Amino acid sequence: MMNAAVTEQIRERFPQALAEGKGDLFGETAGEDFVALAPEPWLDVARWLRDDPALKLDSLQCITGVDLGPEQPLEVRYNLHSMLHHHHAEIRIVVPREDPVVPSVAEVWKIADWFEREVYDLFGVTFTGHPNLKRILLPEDWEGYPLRKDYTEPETYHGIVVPKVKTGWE
Amino acid sequence: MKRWLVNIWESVSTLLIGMGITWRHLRRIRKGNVTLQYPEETWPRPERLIGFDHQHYNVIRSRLHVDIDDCIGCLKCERACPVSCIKIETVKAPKEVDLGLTSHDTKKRLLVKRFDIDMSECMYCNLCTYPCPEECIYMTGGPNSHKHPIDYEFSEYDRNNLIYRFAALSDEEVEQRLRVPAPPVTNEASHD
Amino acid sequence: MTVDQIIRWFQSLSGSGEQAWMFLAAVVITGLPLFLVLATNAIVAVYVERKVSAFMQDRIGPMGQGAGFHAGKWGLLQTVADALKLLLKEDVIPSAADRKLFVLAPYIIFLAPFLAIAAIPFNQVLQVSDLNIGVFYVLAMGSFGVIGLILAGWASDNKWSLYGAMRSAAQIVSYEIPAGLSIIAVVMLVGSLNLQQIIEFQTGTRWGFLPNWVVFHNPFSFLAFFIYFISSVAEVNRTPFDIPEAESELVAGFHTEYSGMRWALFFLSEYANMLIVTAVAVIVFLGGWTSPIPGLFATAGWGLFWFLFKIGILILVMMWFRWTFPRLRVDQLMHVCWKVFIPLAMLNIFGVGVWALGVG
Amino acid sequence: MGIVHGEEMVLNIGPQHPSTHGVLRLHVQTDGEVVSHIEPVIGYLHRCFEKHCEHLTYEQVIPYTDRCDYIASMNNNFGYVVAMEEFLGIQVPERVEYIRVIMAELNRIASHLIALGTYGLDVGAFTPFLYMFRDRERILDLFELTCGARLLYNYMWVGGLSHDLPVGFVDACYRFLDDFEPNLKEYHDLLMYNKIFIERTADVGVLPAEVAIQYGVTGPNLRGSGVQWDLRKNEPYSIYDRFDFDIPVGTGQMGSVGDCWDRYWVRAQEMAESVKIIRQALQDLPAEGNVHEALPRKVRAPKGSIYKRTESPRGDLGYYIISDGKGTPFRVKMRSPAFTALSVLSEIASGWMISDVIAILGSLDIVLGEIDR
Repeated sequence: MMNAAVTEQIRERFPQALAEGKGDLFGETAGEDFVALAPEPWLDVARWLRDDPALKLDSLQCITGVDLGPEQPLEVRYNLHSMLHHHHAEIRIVVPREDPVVPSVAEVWKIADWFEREVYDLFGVTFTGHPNLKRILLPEDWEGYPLRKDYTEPETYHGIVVPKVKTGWE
Repeated sequence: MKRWLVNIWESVSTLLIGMGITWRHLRRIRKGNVTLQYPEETWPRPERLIGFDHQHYNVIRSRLHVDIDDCIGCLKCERACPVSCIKIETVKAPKEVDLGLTSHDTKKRLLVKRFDIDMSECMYCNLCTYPCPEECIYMTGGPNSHKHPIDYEFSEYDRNNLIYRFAALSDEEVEQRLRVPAPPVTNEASHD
Repeated sequence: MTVDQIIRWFQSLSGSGEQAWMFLAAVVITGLPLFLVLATNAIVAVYVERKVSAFMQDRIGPMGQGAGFHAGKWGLLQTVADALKLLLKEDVIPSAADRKLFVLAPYIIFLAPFLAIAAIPFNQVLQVSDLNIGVFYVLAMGSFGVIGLILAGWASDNKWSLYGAMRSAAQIVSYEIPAGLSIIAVVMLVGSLNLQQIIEFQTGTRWGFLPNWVVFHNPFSFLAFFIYFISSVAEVNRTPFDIPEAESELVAGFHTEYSGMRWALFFLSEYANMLIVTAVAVIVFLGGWTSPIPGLFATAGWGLFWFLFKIGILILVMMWFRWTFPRLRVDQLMHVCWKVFIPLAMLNIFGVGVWALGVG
Repeated sequence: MGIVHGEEMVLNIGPQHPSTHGVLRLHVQTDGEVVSHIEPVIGYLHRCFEKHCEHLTYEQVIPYTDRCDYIASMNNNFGYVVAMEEFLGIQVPERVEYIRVIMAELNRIASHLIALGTYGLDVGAFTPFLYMFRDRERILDLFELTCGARLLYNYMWVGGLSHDLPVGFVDACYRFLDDFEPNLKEYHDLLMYNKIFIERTADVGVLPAEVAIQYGVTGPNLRGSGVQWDLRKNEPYSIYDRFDFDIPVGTGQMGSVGDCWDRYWVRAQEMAESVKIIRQALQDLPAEGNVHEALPRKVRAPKGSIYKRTESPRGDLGYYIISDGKGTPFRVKMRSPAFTALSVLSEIASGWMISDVIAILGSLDIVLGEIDR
């Protein structure tokens, strides 16, 4: 119910921010409760979400990257929480697979720095305005984005052949 | 100056309290000792009594063992394994061949040609033992110790030795086991 | 039984004047037992430390049981086995290290306690060299090892080693001051730097029942003992002052890159240093070889026993410290030294002087 | 402090270092002993938990959650199964709930014992570490008695438990609690109120509440900063609303609010609170009940997604599970509390000495298995 109220308020304040008909994964949104946003105004909305005295969503709990399928767009989901009012909200932003760009909210919530690096690392979503956007979990010279659904494991890594079948097993 | 003296006093007193604690432990070593001298003494195993239906469930996480004579080749354990360390190959037996019964009196219809478990990859989650309809895959020891005693110490020098081959039948053996028995000889009847 | 006496004995045997071979022979005859003392000390102390730490931590420490080649009854052979292992280990010198200094450093560190022990009186007669500036000599030689630490840290070409070396330099040099100052108080009382004379000053009884040791002499001398003992713990880099090798911060500090026999020398010298500083504490404050029950057990043999016994107790206390306390930070360490111990030690000198004049 | 600024030296603490609590690298710029900039480099323990989950059934994910935070596996199981049960709408039997709470709180004690013991190790005290491990062993014995494993349990299943409690568990648990409570005071005297320890930790690495919230820090680290936030109280899951317990909050007794000592103190007090919860749960534990009653034949989640948080010993442990209706999860994201706790390190540890960096890192109580997943 929180998300619906947030959606209404965003519709008033940021008319362009809401994404239309996006954010639902498999066509079924029953039981799911979220705010679907367009990527571009996200930074302004984020600042407002944090600072608005009625919302005060001052804690970013989690950023989840999702790959909706081999030919589908990517999605970034933000779980927000208010330490003051003890309510939470979920923001979803769908970005095209070819050019996944989302504004960084690292200046709004400091933890977004690392969460965004993780999403960049595993999904290849670029966060514009991020202070230090590089891989975090994988080596910096890794190729590809492993959590995408169409990712294939490399044959070799630094000249070492990745064994696909173990010895004595076949 | 007062703060300085209080600090010194606090340091000395709290340090002495700490030294008192270690001294007490030093004195009570005979009672408080927790060391287990491993190869000679081993950890006492938990009691075999477990509350819920312990005939069927297994609370020991040690080495996997398969009573291959009881296996009916249902592949449930292979599917349950999260790390795919179980590999089973089966051959369907012709109708005429009798492969015998398991200890649960189930008729075996598949010949298990290969049953490998790679214990170097096993994560000891125990998930393979629950679905087994014949209770033939289990961790050694615990409630199963009458079937197979506990075995923790199975380290090997070669990693390949940790692949336990519970069934490894060659093609000839398979053929031999699955040979359809000749129909009963009826020579005498024709003679008449 | 000093070196001089042996040389004189040689002279009387051969009937000639002092010659180079006599000097060398005398040094070897006295030096070998000293080396053995230090080596045995390390082996015994390591074993005791293991057992003490184990008992304090509800463990039983090294044990040998059952069939096979084990570490003997109660693990008595454990340190021997360790020494053998260290001797047989590969000697690794990092390729980036300054080879000469790297090799030299452990020997310098070991040399320091070895030189210092030459002036230590084990009992009334057993002493290699009875110097008239004994206290001064022992203190000077004891702190000479810090050069080795800095060399080891520098030559390893490792950042951790460098940190360890710089910390130990700062620490050991600083703690020399309160240690020296608290000994000066005693020297004032006795009026001599000679170790045997300091001990002889402490024979007899005090108030009829206490041994006439400096530590019981007056409240200020007790405080002096306290300051000296804590400072000496810091000088030998033991917890809570083990910041030069702080294993949770600096991996192993100045000896990070050392292995095998060279590392064993560091180990040996750590325990040798403990022996030296506790020996000084025993001589200066606890009456050296004098018996704790005045008048009884006062022969030379008992003197050796009492001396080693007191040293053993103090070393045990050091071990007790180590297995109880956390470690100080480097600036807190300096704080304790410069803002607590040095003012206290200064006050002490004054107090001892006043006491000596007033109470007598 | 007037510090002479010289040339800066880059120091790599880790990946192999005695006190990085796993395989962590701290890229540290130092000016003498003082650290001017610090950047944690993680990923050395990355085992593709989230990628694995996409190829496993919902039941098979549970042993993998064990391996994320291997010090508090029960709590990780708990978080996952609570999320899945809410997703599937499963109501589990009373007895299962109580057993889960007992196990989770026992594991919280075990985890805090490790956190406090290794913290002692970080500041140089060796003995408390072994005392605390001695008590932890007894908790692990209880776990072994229950589910056969000492570290990675796979005990809580979606809709139930893998085993019921063994005969005699309740008595053994009471015996442990009775022995454990007096020990707590001993540990505190030995380490927490030791002057050297106070000097090392009080006023060191102060984490103000606003910074902690900005960085998403949760759990004992946040409570050490004076914020009363505990999911067991604020958003009760399972049956935590039935128990009477307090949430200890850092008050800056020895220094300022949110210093290392406060974080240590909060963990120490939480152990006592957990003991309280376990006692109540043992008291009310229903005698009857089949722990396999509510197990679904096959876990198959409806289309949709869920984000559920539970209170692990390290903070808010969240699972974001997305399902496309098939037998395997479409995506499982683990929101690890240690990940956020580590990210705050560069903020609060800059300007302190190398020894303090180790102490601050230890006070955050990170587990690299959970950070790298």
